[in-house]
Amino acid sequence: MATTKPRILPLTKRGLNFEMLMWLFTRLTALAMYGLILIAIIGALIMGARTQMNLADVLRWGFMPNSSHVQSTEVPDLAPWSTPFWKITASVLLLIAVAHGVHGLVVIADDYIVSSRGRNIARIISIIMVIAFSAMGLYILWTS
Amino acid sequence: MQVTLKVFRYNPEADKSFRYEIYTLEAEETDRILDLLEKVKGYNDGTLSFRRSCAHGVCGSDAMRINGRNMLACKALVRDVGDKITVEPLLGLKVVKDLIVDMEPFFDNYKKILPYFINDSPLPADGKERLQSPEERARFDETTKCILCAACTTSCPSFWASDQYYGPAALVTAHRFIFDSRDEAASERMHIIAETDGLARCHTAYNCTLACPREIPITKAIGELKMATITGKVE
Amino acid sequence: MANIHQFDVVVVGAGGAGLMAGLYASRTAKTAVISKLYPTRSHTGAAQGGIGAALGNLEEDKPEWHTYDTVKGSDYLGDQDAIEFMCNEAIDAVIELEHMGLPFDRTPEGRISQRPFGGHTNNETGKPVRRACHAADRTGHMILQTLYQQCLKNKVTFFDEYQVLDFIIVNGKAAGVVAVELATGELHTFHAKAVIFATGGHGRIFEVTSNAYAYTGDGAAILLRRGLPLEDMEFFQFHPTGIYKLGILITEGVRGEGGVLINGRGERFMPKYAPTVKDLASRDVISRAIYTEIREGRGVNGQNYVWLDVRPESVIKYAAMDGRTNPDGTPYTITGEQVLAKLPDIIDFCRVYLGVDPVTQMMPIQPTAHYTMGGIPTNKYGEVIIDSQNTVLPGLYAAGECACVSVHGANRLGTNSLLDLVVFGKHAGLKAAEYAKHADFEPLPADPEAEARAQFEALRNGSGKENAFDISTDMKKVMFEEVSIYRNEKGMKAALEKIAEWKERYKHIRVQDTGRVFNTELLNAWELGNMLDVAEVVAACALNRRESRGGHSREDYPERDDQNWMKHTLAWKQDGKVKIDYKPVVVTKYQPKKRVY
Amino acid sequence: MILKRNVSLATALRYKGQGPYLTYILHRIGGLGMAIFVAVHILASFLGGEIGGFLNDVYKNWAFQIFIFFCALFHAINGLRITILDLWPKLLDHSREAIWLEWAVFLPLFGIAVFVILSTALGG
Ligand SMILES: Cc1cc2nc3c(=O)[nH]c(=O)nc-3n(C[C@H](O)[C@H](O)[C@H](O)COP(=O)(O)OP(=O)(O)OC[C@H]3O[C@@H](n4cnc5c(N)ncnc54)[C@H](O)[C@@H]3O)c2cc1C
Ligand code: HEM
Ligand code: SF4
Ligand code: F3S
Ligand code: FES
Repeated sequence: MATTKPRILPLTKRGLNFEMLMWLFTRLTALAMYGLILIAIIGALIMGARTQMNLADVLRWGFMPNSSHVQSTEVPDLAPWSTPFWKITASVLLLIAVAHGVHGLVVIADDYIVSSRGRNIARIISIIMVIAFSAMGLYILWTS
Repeated sequence: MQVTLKVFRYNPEADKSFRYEIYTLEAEETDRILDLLEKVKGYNDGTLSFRRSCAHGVCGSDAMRINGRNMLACKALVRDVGDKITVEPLLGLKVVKDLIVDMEPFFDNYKKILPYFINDSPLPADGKERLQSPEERARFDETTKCILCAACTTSCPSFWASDQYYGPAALVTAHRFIFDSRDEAASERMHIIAETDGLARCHTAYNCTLACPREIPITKAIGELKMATITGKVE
Repeated sequence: MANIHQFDVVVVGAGGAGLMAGLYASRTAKTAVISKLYPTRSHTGAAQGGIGAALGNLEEDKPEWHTYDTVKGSDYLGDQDAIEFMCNEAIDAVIELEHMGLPFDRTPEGRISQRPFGGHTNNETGKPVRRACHAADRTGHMILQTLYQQCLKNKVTFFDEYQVLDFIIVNGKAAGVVAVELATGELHTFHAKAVIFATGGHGRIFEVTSNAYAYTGDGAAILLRRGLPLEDMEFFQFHPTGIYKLGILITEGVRGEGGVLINGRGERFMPKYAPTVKDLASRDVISRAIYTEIREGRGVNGQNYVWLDVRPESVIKYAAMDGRTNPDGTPYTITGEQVLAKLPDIIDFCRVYLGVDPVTQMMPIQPTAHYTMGGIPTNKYGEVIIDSQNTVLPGLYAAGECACVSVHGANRLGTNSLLDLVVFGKHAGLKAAEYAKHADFEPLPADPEAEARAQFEALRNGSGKENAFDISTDMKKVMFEEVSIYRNEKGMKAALEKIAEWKERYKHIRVQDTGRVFNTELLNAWELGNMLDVAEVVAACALNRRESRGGHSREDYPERDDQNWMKHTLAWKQDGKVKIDYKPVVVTKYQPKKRVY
Repeated sequence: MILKRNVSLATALRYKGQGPYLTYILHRIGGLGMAIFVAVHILASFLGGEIGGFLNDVYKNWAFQIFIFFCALFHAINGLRITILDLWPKLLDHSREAIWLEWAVFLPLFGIAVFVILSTALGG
């Protein structure tokens, strides 16, 4: 009988590079976003969204639990919607979404741009974008 | 029955661009599209050019787009594709003449992933074969079926975007070796396919799997490669 | 204008034989492999069942048995020294393939799995023996892929999609070949010290065939036109189980796994013709049996076909009747899943082309033109010989289906062709490289491409009143009717007359395509010329041999005649006629006996 | 001369892929759509002023709402399918069922959302 030895390659031998890490990052952030959105929606329901908001508004809040997203609904008091808890949740979601989204753009760019110069430029732009949008987003979340 | 065969035509020595030619001919339900092309070439227009050899789906010469989808002309029967048939060359490779495309970029990609068995350890002392259990052999059975017809790679939107993407066919071959318990170069190959032009360009569009005339679960093989680079498990 | 390349060794053909030759020659000599198809498209990839070697992985087996079976299979026309050489080399050859990475199926112990195949027996019991090493039912595919991959690894130089048109002889030695580059239509001269032909067979001269479109006998025809002889061309194998009308092969492996042949009345008929091994008799025997059944009105619905049945319940039933057992002695059984796992491609062919599922339905089959036993005469080192004294032509080699060593004699056993490719391909490569080391380049003639160009010009400038497709269709039909499993003088004479007529008509065809890039019409027409040349030799040799032996069955001479015909045919083309001479058969250990299975 | 390999968008979209190819296209549209929307949204909120006001009008437009909902919902549901199949490639044997399931989840949800958006837009 041939030996059926399990073959698990050590970290350095798997070809696990930045590219594949980002691939994994995309999936993991996808799952994380699901988790956070779920928290936001459940939170909204607890805070009375069932009677005060329509489905579209709940989803909008779910995608970004920022109190400005419930301003135009029949929510009587914005205070419970703008606690630090929600601000932190929203911030994490924002950071993840920006990183996920911008990397998504890089992925699309990489499909078409093949020169290493072009790819480097795309990466530099993407880093600037991540920083800029994260900063702006956080600023809005914490000052509104 | 009568069928109309609309064929992509391009003569590099006379035409500036391609055109379509329509032929009406008698055919039987069980005729292969390849038979129809042969008939057209024999009786209507000898200049029509295409590759073919085995005529039964094992050599990989005659992959082309039939009614908008990649197939082998010798494995597509009239009864399967209907009586209005459009035949066009594969996408994403340069058209050299009529249905003949330049296969070089495809084979170049294949060659990038070290498509050959590597095992530099000493051979078994008894002078016999290396041992491999039936289970280990079964692990990579599907991906040994590839006939390099390019139907998969040229159906992949990522390959259309850039022929630098190794493409599913090359990844299938990588799978065939990486998951072969006797091969010792899994790590080298995984480093190659983890490059930007490798695994990351596959977005599970699945066209490849549906185009493969050998019914290789290509997307699954690529998926296993992706997870192998992450977990290191190649068993 | 002139494209001249210089290599020590040039291999024509990139199938199993060509790749093996290229792989070995390139180790010590500057080698080029030229092929009209991409190497992986070669017909070796179509081979299904297995490669024969007496590994004895599942039950006792010996090279001597393999040798005897092959001699018997060849109806004693095979050269026994060469056969013995091949069967002894077989074991190492298969092990070497495994070491190159070929994914053979495995036994539970992890060794190469083997299955029974027609004509391969345990010499003591006479029962079928498991000798065919297999990778599912795509053994040839795996051999082709593996060898091509090893060639890439060893950086062999390829000229893909270059079709060789002519062979250059200078001072009685090989000097190179002329080829056309398909993508540009330009002619190239390959100046070489040694040339190896491995261009495969010519089954496309028949209407119903398992062979690829590329099987047009290019190599044989080129050498024939250069004044060299072809050997045993009357022997062509008809495989008993081709898909009805299409000719697509259903491997003998189906019967190896327990499938049986059933006639129109639902009876299993092989026990009548081969009481001991029944459905695993050698191919000529079974093909004749099927034909006899059909002729006597026992075809299915009075048509030209019978059934091949591999439905698990039938397999189990007949295996029990035959007393067939597993290696451990338990009765042989099989399930639908196992059929699917062992014969996936066959199942796929049936589903696609017939709409039939072999696990639940029977397959309609008819004999199909399959394998060229004859070809370019060589000795066991692959050196091409040019007369009945075994004189070699220095620098010229041949291997694979285009060659005739002869290990297959009058009838090839299944699995022996792949073996032939690997063994003789390797030796041809080694010999050629060794020869090239000591030889000098012969000077090229002033215009080496003249002949090839003239052939093309003729096709481009014909009167155009004949259609090549018509000629080719007629030829295939007549050859399949008159020069096939059963032959008689009247039919073959008629065929020869027809061939003369087609050759005349062929002079008047003209290709429409005037371009250079992938002028496939021109090349197809050129290939038709080869087929006509080869068909003529086949028919002439068949008419000449007045006996029945192996794949050659004469209705007017139904018996084997060792007194007068235990000899190889050599045929030349001289002044427009086929000239025939003979060459003795090498007999070492096994004296001819009557052949019963 | 040789024809260029360039595959135009129109040609690519005409390829007769099946369910999975469609989801790939829609996923990309969804991702791109959202990325652009989020970027513009953040920028506008950050800069405020007139642009903000103009964009607010755009957001209120029901067609735009349907579009962006489609992007978000489809991308999220399909993204979950991709994530699951990617992390457990064995499940790709059931790719066909996964696609069915995905539509079965997406269509009702999207249907309700469209209904709500339209009834608010037209009714109110
Ligand atoms: C359907 C099928 C099943 C078979 N199954 C088995 C089996 O189970 N076991 C077994 O032992 N045998 C089997 N055989 C037989 C065996 O496969 C063939 O005899 C063998 O593969 C021939 O190999 P080759 O290398 O001689 O030729 P091929 O593999 O056909 O190669 C011929 C090469 O020559 C090239 N060529 C031809 N003409 C030219 C030219 N003019 N210029 C340049 N290049 C040229 C072609 O491009 C090709 O590369 C089977 C055959 C068929 C058809
Ligand atoms: C629950 C929420 C989300 C999930 C589950 C999700 C999931 C995914 C997955 C799995 C991919 C990888 C696709 C591939 O590589 O083939 C992806 C790509 C992408 N995502 Fe998301 N995503 C989500 C939210 C977002 C958001 C909020 C944005 C925008 C800011 C976004 C923008 C993108 C982009 C642009 C891509 C690249 C598209 C492509 O490669 O075709 N995603 N997403
Ligand atoms: S994986 Fe399938 S489609 Fe792709 S090249 Fe191989 S056989 Fe063709
Ligand atoms: S079509 Fe392309 S994107 Fe992946 S699943 Fe197939 S390689
Ligand atoms: S001709 Fe060989 S695959 Fe179609």
